Amino acid sequence: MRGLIEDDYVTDEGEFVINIGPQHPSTHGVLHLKVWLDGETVKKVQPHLGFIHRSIEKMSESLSYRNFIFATSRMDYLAAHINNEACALTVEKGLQLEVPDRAKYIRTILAELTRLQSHLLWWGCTGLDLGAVTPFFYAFREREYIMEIMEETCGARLTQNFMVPGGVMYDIHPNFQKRTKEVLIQIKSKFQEYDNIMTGNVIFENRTKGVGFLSKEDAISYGVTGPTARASGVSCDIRKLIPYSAYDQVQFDEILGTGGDCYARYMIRMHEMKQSVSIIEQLIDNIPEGEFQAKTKNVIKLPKGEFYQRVETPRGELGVFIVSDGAASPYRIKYRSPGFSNLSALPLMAKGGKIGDLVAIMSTIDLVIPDIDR
Amino acid sequence: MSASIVIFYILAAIILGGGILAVTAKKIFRSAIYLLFSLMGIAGLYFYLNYEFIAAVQIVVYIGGIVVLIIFSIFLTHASGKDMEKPKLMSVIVSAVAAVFACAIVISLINNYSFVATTNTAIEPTVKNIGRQMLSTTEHGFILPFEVVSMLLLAALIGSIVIALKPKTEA
Amino acid sequence: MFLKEYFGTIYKSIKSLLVGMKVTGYYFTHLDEIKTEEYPDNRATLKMFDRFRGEVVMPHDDNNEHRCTGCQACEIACPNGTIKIITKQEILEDGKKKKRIDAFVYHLDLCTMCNLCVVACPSDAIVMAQNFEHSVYDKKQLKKILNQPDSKLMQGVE
Amino acid sequence: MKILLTYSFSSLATYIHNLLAELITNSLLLQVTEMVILGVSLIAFLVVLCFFLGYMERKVAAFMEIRLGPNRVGPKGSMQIVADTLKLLLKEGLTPDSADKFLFNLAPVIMVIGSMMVIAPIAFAKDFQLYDINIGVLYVSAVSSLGVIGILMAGWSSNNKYSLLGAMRSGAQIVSYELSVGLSLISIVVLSGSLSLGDIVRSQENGWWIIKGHIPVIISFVIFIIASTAEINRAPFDMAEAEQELTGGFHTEYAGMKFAMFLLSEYINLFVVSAVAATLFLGGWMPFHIGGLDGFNHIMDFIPSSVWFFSKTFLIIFIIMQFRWTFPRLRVDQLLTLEWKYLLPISMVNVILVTVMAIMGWHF
Repeated sequence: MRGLIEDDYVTDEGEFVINIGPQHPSTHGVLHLKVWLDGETVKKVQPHLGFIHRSIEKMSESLSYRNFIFATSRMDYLAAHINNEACALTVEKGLQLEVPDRAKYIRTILAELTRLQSHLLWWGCTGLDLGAVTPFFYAFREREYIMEIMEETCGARLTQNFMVPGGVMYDIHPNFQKRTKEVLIQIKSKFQEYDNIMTGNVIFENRTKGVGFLSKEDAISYGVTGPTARASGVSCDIRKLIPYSAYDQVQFDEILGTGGDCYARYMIRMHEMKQSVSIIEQLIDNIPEGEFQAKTKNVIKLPKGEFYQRVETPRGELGVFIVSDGAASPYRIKYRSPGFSNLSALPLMAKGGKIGDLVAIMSTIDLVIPDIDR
Repeated sequence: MSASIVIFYILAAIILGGGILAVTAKKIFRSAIYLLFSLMGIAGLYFYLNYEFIAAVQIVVYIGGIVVLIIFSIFLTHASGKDMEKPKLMSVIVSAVAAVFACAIVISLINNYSFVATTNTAIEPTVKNIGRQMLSTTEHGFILPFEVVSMLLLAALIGSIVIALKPKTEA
Repeated sequence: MFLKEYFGTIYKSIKSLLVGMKVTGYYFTHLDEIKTEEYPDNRATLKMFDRFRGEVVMPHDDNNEHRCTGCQACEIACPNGTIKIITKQEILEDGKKKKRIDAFVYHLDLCTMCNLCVVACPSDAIVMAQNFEHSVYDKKQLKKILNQPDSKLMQGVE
Repeated sequence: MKILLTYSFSSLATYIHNLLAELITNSLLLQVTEMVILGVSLIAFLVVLCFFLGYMERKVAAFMEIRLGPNRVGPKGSMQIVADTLKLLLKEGLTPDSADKFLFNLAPVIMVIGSMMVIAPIAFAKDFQLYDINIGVLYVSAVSSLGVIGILMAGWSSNNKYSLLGAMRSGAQIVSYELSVGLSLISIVVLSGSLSLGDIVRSQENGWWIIKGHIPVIISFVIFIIASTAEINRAPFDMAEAEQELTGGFHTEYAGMKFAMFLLSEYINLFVVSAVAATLFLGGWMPFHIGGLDGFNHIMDFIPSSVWFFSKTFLIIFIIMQFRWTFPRLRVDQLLTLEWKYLLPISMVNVILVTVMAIMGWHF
């Protein structure tokens, strides 16, 4: 390891090494990229991780199956609800617990709302990274409505922790359906505005089209998932492939792109937002009556064995792997976070581009650093 | 002592001081900046003489063009931050001799020139007159030097491109 | 045609830029679209949602009675060790010894508002309050004792 | 000393001059005093102007971003920028240990001086011009190229890789965009037949050039706005700064007073560019006149000329601000593509068109 690091600083004539991060406006957190430059051209990128490692996996091993869920809210804080859902689903898988339909529907609606707000934030940040400040505020306006729904029903805006093994913590708030429908109308009316200010903009197109190409083969071999992989034409939507919660009840398309560049990744997410809106629309009026939580024992103990559950977060595939030795807390937990694999393809994509391209690529693979470091 | 003389001496000090510092500076980037001051002073001198057009051209060509070009080439040579190497003794001697020789020529020229006021009315240094004079083919026209200078600049341009071309990597 | 393509690009580019400027221009001229909340000024009208999780509190009734039996279920449920319950032995009127809480210590600085203690509580002794203005000058002030001085266990709660 | 005496202030200047002439008999002392008064009042004007521009930029940005903007310090937040400036002035002016200290401290001064010098030939109102130099347009384009030296100096002397990259970028950018700016200025020079800004304003007595000059002048106006936005390093062309890429570009290492000077020069540049555009294309202080309609023209004359000048200038400032708060930033190579592939060829053809138009007298 030591030798490796020393080698990094050996540079050829004319090479220029700059450290982007850990404190940098466009790394969205404490990511450190070491960039070898030839003038403005990026020759090599090396991400250095670990600045925000909190050992959530190890921490979870000392927590009960009911409690370890809360820690995952801090992993990918923009999709806290989906992370929680993944954990709850894994525990339910271990317990072979049947979740009531009402809970499934609530989970799915909230998950799609989470996806919507995450994509909205990503859209704003992409604008910010490319130098357009204003879209950020437009995105936050719509995101704020979704956060209010979350706050009203779950009790928190970002780290909801609304999930318990067997269902959801509370029933939905009486205003939930009405408010959600209003927000959907509001958001749908703004998609055109987003296109006007960003998607169609000639500078934006030039900044993203043909930038940061990732081929289908590379996407698969680097384990890239989520919109980043779908932009390269890899079908990997867990909601479609292995439906969980109420995703088998709804009609939606898996958006696949072919470009593999930043623009394709951007368009995938823009379309996914519309798909999320349509999923919520299909579910919101049909939430079945009944229990919102299945009965569980006071102390949950998983049977001996290994359990794995995958879900689709806004950034890609999140896997939760639990090894149980039959005790009240997991023996080993491993999270397969989407950001880590997606980041691993960054050096490949950024090679040969300019510094501006590096920033565009980073923002279109939608990095959330706590998700990478955990 | 009138204001105009004060200003002349200030300008002269800037020009000469900038020139001397440009030669003696240890770092090449600083040299370029001192050269810039010297050229600025010359532009100021032109303003002082009411040759506004020449002054503006001085700024455009020398400061906006030449100095920026020099700074760029300094950046590209990668050694801009280091102290320059001491010149060899031989080249010091040669350049000292050249400088003394040039100085002597200038001084002798000034001494031998009888500054007689001309009886002809001076041409107003307006843009129109300068342009006319520059492109005229009559006896005191400057069309030939003008063209020669542009040929020179063209040659310099091509030369710099040739120098800037990356040498082919030998496989 | 090269020229056609060239001018077509220019036309499309300028059009897309103007479309973008129309959006910002619209908001510049429609100041009623401004969404800013002027926070400290709107304190009087700012109402948080009922379920909003601000901090853990222990409600007391008029007789200074709470519902906490000191069963420590919340302490066990808390993932961060936020809650520490100190119990004491109390002799009741009938001479029986009973476990009662001496201090319900709540470390607000450790709390992540995950609501697990409230869910775990069998006697609904603690609830989430909607207060969110927690800033203090000294970290020690974040350590709170939730049961009021001289408070008693409510009758009928066991 | 023709330089300093050619400014043709209105009665106020004459009054001050007479007053001083009575008090001070020594001509040298008189000139020095006048120079000092002129300099101090100009600097005071520019600082107040920059306060206003800073406030305007914040409010424009806020309103476009559905925010309120500064609203705490002073009425409607108008004193916020003063408070910020005070903060910057009181902050420690850090100089990095490995920086070239002399050049590091000199760079912001060069920037401010460079941008202040361009103010000289601009006519703020009728008979209110600091220095009606007969080559005004050339002077403006010449002196405005000084700014690049300041940026290069700042970038190099900071001894920071980000700063150096920013300096390199801005060098390439400013040098190439100067061409388009120059060519679009030339089209007006061709039409009005003079390099003096005073003459150019007077040539628009019967209509502004943007109206008189048909489409070619509109094209050169657009090119001038785009290219000069690039030349003053404002978004979407703020390659030298490029916060998301180079954190702060050439002024990454600057703090306190020296950083404030960069801001000052940025806003002065913004004002100068807009004032030049207003003077050349929109008639400067000249009221809106239509050749032949004397009654209408007379009504327009009632509006003071300074109001005309400043309203035109601030209109252009607003447009440039809107650019900044709407568009993403270009990439460094696209920036040069835009200049060499689009702006420069178009403005070259445009100059020919304008010349033909001027020779044939097709303009009004």
